[in-house]
Amino acid sequence: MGPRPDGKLVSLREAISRFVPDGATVVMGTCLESLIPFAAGHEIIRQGRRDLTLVGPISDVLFDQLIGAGCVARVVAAWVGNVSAGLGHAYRRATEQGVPRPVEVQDTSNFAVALALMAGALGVPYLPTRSLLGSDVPRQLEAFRLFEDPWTGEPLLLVRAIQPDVAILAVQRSDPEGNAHLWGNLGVTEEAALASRHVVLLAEEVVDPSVIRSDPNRVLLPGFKVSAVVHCPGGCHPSPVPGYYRRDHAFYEEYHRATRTEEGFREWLRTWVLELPDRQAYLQRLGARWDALRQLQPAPAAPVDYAW
Amino acid sequence: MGPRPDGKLVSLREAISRFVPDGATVVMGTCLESLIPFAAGHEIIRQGRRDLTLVGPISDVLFDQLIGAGCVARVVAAWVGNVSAGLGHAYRRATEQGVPRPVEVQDTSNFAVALALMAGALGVPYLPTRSLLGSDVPRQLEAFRLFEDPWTGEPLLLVRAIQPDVAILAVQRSDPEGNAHLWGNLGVTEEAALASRHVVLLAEEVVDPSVIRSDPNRVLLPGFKVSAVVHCPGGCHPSPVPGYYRRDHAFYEEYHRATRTEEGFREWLRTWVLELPDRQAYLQRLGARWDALRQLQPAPAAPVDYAW
Amino acid sequence: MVRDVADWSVGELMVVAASREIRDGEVVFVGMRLPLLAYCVAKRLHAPRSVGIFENGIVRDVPTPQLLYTMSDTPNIVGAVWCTRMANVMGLLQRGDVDVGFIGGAQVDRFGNVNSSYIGDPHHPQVKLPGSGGAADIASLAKRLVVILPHGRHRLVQRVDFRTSPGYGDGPGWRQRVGLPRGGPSAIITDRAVFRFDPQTCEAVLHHWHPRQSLQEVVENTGWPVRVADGASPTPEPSAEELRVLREYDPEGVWTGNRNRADR
Amino acid sequence: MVRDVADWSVGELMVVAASREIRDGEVVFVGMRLPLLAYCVAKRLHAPRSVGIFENGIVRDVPTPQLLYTMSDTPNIVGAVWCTRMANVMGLLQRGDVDVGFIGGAQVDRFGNVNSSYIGDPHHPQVKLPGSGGAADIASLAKRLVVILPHGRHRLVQRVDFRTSPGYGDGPGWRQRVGLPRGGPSAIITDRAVFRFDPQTCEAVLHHWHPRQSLQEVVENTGWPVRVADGASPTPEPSAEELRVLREYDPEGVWTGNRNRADR
Repeated sequence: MGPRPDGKLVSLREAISRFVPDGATVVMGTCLESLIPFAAGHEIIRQGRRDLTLVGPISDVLFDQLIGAGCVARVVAAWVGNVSAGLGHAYRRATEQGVPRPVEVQDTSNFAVALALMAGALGVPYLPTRSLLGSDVPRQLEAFRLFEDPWTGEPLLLVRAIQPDVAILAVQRSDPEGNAHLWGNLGVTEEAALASRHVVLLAEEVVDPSVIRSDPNRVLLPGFKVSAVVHCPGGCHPSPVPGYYRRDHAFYEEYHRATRTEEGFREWLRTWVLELPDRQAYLQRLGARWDALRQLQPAPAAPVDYAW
Repeated sequence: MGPRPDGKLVSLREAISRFVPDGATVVMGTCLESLIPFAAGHEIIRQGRRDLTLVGPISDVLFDQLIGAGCVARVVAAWVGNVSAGLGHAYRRATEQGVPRPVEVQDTSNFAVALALMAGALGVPYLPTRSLLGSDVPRQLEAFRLFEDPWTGEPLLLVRAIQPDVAILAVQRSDPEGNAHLWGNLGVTEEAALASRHVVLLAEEVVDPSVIRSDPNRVLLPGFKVSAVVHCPGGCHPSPVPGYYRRDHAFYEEYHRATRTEEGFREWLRTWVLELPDRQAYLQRLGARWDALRQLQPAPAAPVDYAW
Repeated sequence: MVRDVADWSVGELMVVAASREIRDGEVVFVGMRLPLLAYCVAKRLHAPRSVGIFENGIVRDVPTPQLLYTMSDTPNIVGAVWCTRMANVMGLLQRGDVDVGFIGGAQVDRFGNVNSSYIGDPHHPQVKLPGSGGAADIASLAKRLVVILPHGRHRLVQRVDFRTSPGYGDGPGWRQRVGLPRGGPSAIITDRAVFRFDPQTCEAVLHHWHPRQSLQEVVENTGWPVRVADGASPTPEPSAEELRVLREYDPEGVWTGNRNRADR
Repeated sequence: MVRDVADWSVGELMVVAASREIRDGEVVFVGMRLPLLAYCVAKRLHAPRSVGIFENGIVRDVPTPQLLYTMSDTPNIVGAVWCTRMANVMGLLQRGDVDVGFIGGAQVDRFGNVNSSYIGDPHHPQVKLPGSGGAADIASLAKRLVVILPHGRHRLVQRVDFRTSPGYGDGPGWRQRVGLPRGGPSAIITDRAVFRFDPQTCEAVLHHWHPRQSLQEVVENTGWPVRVADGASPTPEPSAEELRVLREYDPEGVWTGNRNRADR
């Protein structure tokens, strides 16, 4: 695998169409509550993708939406719900009543998700941990095994590697080849990026390669590992992007209230996903509220010089 | 463990005296050929420390010097020598002839050093790898074990964790509490810092905490894990520090020529270490050559804003 | 909205009780909501040198400039001393560098095991809860664990339906037997009481019951036969100073129950 | 110093031969000295979209602005696309993302096993060499391996004194048996010849001998009975273009043997 000769800078529609087939294992929401690629989730829903396996530590309401839309067969996540507003109604309907379809849940923890992806990034079949010993979480033998430290005989839990088909990751800025800068809490983003067969980046800005190369320590992963770059400003709303916009707390509350019933969920989906052709239309529907979220207090990083 | 009430900003002499006792396991040279804390190695030699175990991927000539000065009982390193000029004469004299004292060598590889320190940082007894299978390198059972992947039965090598007593690490800038910025190739620096019981930082500059906090993604590790901060400009010569000074290639060549014989090594040590009270005197001895190495071409990083 | 000191809410009392679990200089694995507020109160008052760690990869030692709704809100990054990968902060936890962690949950039993996964049979659950998040990791690896949850007979149960976050398992010696390297619960803080754990039997023992109710009410609302500690007493009320600091940070009581929120 | 095209040094020939092992678009684990020069030549001429990875944590896809003495020299960072931890680039290698890696060594045997650790008995070594560095990792994990070393009967030996970097072990099936996930040597480039490996027998087979000497001299200076490939031929000389690019980068011949250096 090397750099692709054709351009990687594509529309979100094309990126999802090419790199998220039915049945794919997709990792998203890797920074936890920030930089969640909601725009990509919505496009997956619009394209009617089915039987996905979703992987992530927590996803705030992104996984809830995909589950409610019937795109998901399986979830490997430490927590699914609505972080600031409470539980995820669609998730509960699916797991408790099989509506709109049953979803299999693989219990795990945040650290175990991180270790599984780290193992995938490192190219080893598992990583050991002392976490979750004695917990009922690691029940599934295809994902966890008990083992002894060969030097001391002490118990350890082995967490099996995950190498997702695709990681969909949001970044502040990328060049057209996928060399990208990400800042803020990183969560499991680096591990997810390196573990996955394909990486799709949603960039708030697409910048000249010289901007990225001026600060190679801030690069998420090298462009040769990236399959598609999507210029998608506002693509993470209602989650925040440091330096670009704040979290829309009320939006989560509204989603929580609106989706209590299945009809309510359907209506929400029509309004915010199905009726809208793309992210631009979504931001237009948000209107002045979107502008308000972008009124920020500056906090510039101290200068750094790679003088040589 | 929490922040220490007393000040961490101390002289190099005090830092070495307090945190590098005889017999300690010390990790240094973690960026590979850059940011090597030579000043700390020289202070260790001046204080006559004995029976150290040195850990590092490669160290350019730092480990050679410590071995030649008789400070070292054991080396856990993937490569010891003089990167641009050739082999390390003191290392060969010690390993082949026991001069000035025998040194035990634990064979390893760069990746295995990284994994051992990563295991130490993660607090697990080992990490698995597919590297070195079939190699004679992992001979020592206290550091390596062959094992099978419990899911597939495939062979794996387990690399045992290392948690050094102290990591001596150079950084571009630190605040007085040890919150520090490091940029350039990172090597195994993060893993070494997190794995070690104590961390001693050699900082080119000591800056106000606000400088470090303005860019928390560039921080090496949080200050509560740091035991001592030493303001030590030029502390890495002849190795380079991005943004501060270039590598002094000729100095390695000169060291190589000067240390062919044991007498030559003794003479070199007198001139550059034993006769000098501290790093400032060393830089004065370098003279105009030191000024020349600091004539750099600027390469500023693109601005980043953590606006919120 | 300026409120009277005597007018503290039960949520505020819980936050203050939790804050008192943090000692100066400690490294604290901070959860969201009440634990976050507890960390802010402790930091401002009796634990100025404590350090807060968030599982998304943030380490900070000054309070945030604004109330947080999630740990990844942008104000949590400003002034942080480290923004990094989750694996690094979980590594600190696993190494044993974290003194105390806070978690919530739907059920806890008398050995401090916590369930945040399933109500009923895990294979055919009556309720599917959101899951562990990082709670199981914190419960496994922190030196001390504080559990915070609403009180009730279906919450404080004889035996949890699913052991998401390990407490003392089935009693003395269990953590060592399963291989947990350290730790275990040190307190349960509810909206009725504070329990601590007997080091011999590993059982939760009632130490404080909150004002405005009786010890008897606590006992009746607990799903196991309550052992009451010698010298058990009403929970000390929040001081004016504690309430002032807490209300500076959360003036509208978003997380302390003054703002009404259903189905948590 | 402008040198004539016909005036190429053996070092230059080795660099050019090594550069031809890199195909366009490939991910290359670059060693120092000759392999670094080879990567620069390939990048400028026939492999413009190749990517270079350095074990100190640098990934770059444009040549450095200056000759490097070590991979951590400051000019290697400028223009890089990634500066990261060694574990990340070794992870790429272990995952199978690296197409070709270059290593040196003191000894190689006919199955491509390389020794850079000990000469003589490893327990009482006659010579203690610097060690693996990253060579054993690259040999274990890259899809293809190119070994570069000086030619001699004590260098190209029947059996290495110590197998630092695994080649094909004792022959067919060995890598799979010991659990190596892929790879193996594809070429040995010396200052006298180029060997490739027979996919059936895993043995090094002579494909090219360098100009200015005879096939016979190569055979006599090799420590194993040399198998010569059908159609073996003199190594193609460096082109004017190749030499121009190489000399732009290393005008003084620091790494190509024009500058005299002892005891490497």
